[in-house]
Amino acid sequence: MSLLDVDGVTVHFGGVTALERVSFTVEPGEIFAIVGPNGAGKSTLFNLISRFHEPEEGDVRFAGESLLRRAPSGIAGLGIARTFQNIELFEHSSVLQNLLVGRHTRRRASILAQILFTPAVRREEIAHRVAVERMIDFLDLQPHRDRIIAGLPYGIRKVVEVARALAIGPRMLLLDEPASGLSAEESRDMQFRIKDIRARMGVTVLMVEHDMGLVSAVSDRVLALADGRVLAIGTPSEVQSHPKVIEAYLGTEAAAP
Amino acid sequence: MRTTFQTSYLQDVRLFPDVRRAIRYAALVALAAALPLVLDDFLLGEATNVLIWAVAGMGLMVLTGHAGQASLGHAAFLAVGCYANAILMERVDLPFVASFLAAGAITGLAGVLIAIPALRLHGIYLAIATLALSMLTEDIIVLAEPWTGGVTGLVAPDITIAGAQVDRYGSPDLFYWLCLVVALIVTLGYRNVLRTPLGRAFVAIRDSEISAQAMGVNVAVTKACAFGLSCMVTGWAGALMGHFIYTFNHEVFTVIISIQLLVMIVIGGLGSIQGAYWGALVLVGIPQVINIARDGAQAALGSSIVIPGIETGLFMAILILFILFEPRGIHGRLEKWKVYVELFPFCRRDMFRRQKSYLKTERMR
Amino acid sequence: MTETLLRIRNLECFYGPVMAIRGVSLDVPEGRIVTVLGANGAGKTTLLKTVSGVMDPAKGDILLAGDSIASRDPDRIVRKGVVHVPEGREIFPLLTVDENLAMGAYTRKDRDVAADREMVFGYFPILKQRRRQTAGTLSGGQQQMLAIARGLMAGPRVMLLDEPSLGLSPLLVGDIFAILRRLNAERGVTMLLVEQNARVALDIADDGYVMELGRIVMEGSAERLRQSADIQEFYLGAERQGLRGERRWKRRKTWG
Amino acid sequence: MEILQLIVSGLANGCIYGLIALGFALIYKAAEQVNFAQGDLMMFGAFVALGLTNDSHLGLPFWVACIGAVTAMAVLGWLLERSVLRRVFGQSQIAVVILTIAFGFLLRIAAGLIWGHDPLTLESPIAGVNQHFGGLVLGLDELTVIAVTLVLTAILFGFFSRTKLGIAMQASSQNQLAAYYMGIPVKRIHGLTWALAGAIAAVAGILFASKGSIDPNTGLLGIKAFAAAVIGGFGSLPGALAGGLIVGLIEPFAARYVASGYSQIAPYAMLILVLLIRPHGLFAQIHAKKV
Repeated sequence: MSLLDVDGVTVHFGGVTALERVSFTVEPGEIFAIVGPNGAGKSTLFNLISRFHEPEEGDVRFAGESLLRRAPSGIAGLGIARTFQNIELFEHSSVLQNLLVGRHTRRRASILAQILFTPAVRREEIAHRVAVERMIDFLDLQPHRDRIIAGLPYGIRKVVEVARALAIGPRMLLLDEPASGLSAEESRDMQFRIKDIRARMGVTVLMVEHDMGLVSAVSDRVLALADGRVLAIGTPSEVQSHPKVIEAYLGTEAAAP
Repeated sequence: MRTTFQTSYLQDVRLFPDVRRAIRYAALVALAAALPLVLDDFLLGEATNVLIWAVAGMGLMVLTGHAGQASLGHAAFLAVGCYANAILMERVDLPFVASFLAAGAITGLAGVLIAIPALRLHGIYLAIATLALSMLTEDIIVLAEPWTGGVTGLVAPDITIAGAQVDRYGSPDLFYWLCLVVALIVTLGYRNVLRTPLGRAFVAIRDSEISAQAMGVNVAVTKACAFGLSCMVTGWAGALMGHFIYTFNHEVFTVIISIQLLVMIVIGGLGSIQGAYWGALVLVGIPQVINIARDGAQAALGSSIVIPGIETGLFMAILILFILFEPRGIHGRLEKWKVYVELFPFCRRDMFRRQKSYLKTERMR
Repeated sequence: MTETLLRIRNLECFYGPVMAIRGVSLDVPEGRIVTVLGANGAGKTTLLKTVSGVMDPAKGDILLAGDSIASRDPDRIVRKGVVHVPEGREIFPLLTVDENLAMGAYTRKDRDVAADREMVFGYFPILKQRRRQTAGTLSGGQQQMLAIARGLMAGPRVMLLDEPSLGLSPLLVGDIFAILRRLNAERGVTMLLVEQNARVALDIADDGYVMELGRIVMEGSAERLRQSADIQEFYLGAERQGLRGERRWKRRKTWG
Repeated sequence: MEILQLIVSGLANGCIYGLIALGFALIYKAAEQVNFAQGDLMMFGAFVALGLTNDSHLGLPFWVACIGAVTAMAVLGWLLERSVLRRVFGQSQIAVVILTIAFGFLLRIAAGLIWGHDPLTLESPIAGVNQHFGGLVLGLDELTVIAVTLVLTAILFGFFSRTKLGIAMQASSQNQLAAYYMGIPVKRIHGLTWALAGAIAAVAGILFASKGSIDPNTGLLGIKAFAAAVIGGFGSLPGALAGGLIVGLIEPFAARYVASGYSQIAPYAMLILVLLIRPHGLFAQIHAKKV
């Protein structure tokens, strides 16, 4: 069974078509990339899965269960974590605190128990720290552990956002332009990290990305969108050489080897 | 500079990060408990007043300072707590401890009920809606005369705890200790909330609702929790306040009180428990300072000067100075001094200088 | 030899306690495109913000055609002909495209504004179609074009461009850089370009600087930078798959 | 006929609220700041005019006093921005809210010290002159209020949508940084905005004092006008006027048809109701943010 099944979804924003009967599936353990020109509906697709948008038609199923019946805050609990294109971290908290929010869905104690800070809460808190510290180690964030987000450089924030998403303990990770604004060096580090996330944590990755170098280096399959419609779907090289993709997205210059 | 080495996961989870701080706070509590032995009845009354305002301040602080929901209507919840406690004691004949807890619960419930419609409001709009709520309170108290005594008001019933008569005038030290115990319990609970998922969820919805949602934080439930806890604590403060001022009517819980409460926590330092205490100290201290100054002036000039509203005026002037020169309040200023002393002599002036900052519209949501 | 239009000398700048720029000097000759490369947090954006006056330098000087413009208010600097096109699509979201463009020409008193608007529409035809639309409803790429177009409306001598390719599709990046090249060639606009995408930046630039941790570590012609082994590995790496490959360790930077 | 009479007096009152609300909306639209002292500025403006023209004070001609009050309040607004608000430039809106609340208190105390706490009446040529239309009695003061409010709203609306300066004001409220990049002198524009708000407050104050007596607590009317501005949708000038009229009309009708105690409650109940149905007011200018 597919992990994620997007089935004929259509979204309009005030007369503008954002998505028009888009269907695809993501298999467990896959790294799946979505490419396409600006305004093609890539972010809308992510927001649909996060339940920030409502589709007019179609269905989105995760492990067989329809997401449309869930509230936005119920998505993380299913095991879907995400990052944001323009980085949405909790600016005035430390890296550690940000990651701990990622453990929110794993809390068990009642409000009263939290106010009283019972021994059970204490044990749970320590378990959260252990999990979060593991994430900090995994993504090499130790030097920034106690620093406030507002003072961190852009490249580090990108990694913190990934770490926070992983702290949820997701089955699927949605990365919205993980390499945008990163230098070639940092983008290469990100490439290794994405591969590690799949290899060592067994997390399925769905990402939107413009950097074709990164896309072809890590992804198993690529979906090309334009004007809310599916242009092509296949392996990175298949999609990159697809004439419609070249015309609408890559341009002739970039397609030349 | 002192460095604390991280040696166990427990270190972050503990109530106090290190032994020094634990000792310091224990000494502070011991000092506070010993105050009735030192102070005369008048000053002890003022100390009690500080504690009551600090409890109210903590109530608003959790909502405004941590969950980021500005409220200009918390006098309404002081009123609910005050009247609920008095009515429960008088009409239902509950003992104080029961009616006190129930008053908090009722006010908390009222807060949750207010939170449900308020969920759709953000920032400035929420502040305005709560301001309207505060404006309504006075009129509602008058209209609900059968319960509230309307314009005449109510008299706070006597408190008996374990056979002892606790009275603001008859036994001021017992009443002080009662307020101290309430303040300590609230402080401890507040601190616990901050180091658990609930407190982190508050901060999360303050900083970014959208990513809080993506992390699985239910914004509606969290806001309702923040309102509920905040109002519960404020209700307790209101109940104590009722006993402190003894008689009260609709004129006690005006919109001015709401504003004063917000101003108080801003002066103290938003986003810190200590800030609530500092703010309360300033709020209660100002009239005393003015009295002393007035007595001094009278002795020097031989005639008395009376300026109506001078307390509020001075309070507001202090507020303006704080916002302009130390937006992080008294608590923030002290923290900076602490860093300065710890780093001495390596502290640069630039360290706390703010670079120019710029705002973007909040009309895009 | 062309005249140096913008001259930066020993600039130092703080973000609170953090020293973001640690003594930077660079020259932008008239009519040329100069690019500043560098990793995130190297201080490139801070550099541009300090030049355009929205941040104050702690030390150092910025000279425009010989006159100091350091620490001036941003509006005075714009009047002198320096326009900053910021990163991240900083447009006026509730104004229409037309009104946004009118704001670009805010400092101008002359009558050529209408002609310039037609010129801008010539470069960006899509904006003409959307001229009555609220800018906040444009797509990301269109907002980026609007930001550049709005900068052009000021009729600048120097344009400071901060990451014009950020978040754009490869096709659009190509389009925008082609337009920048035309602007430079046809209208002689001097440009100081900060870019993450080193390949396109070095393609259109005449000269380049590399910034690391708030310092200039390398400078030279675009051609010379392209030849450098460090640049190839750390800034062009993603474009040349073979160079680092699956190798996870990094070579030490020498900036030779 | 009685209903018609209620409507006219409600409209006139509503126009006063509308004028104060216009001040709120203006500052919000041009600086995205919220001025809680607008009501107190109005009160102070009325007192300045009164101090200039009343026989017991300076006794200047009424029109001179009007011009003087408007100028003085514009300067006061500008000074407030220049000396206080500019220091919190770029900080959160709540800082400005709290600062203006505090400033309002200080104005109230100052007015009490200068002019005392007893209600005073402005000696105005438009006060107490009645026109009869059939059975309908219209005060010249009421008619003037309505006319001035309509004209001012129209002028401001035109200013914001047509002139370069008006658009620049909007631009600087939407994105201060980008406005700076475009060479718009954001701080000077803020100063101008506050001066304008002070002038409008003075106009509202003079008109209000022509209709009845004033005392230092008159400024609390600002809170009601505030409700009006929010009902109309913050930042919308026609919305401010509409909100003012709604509040002005609802009061006499609530007093007449429900009970006199409810006329105080009605505007706030209305405000809460509107916020529940349309969280950003009737003419809101809010867009969805893209993630």
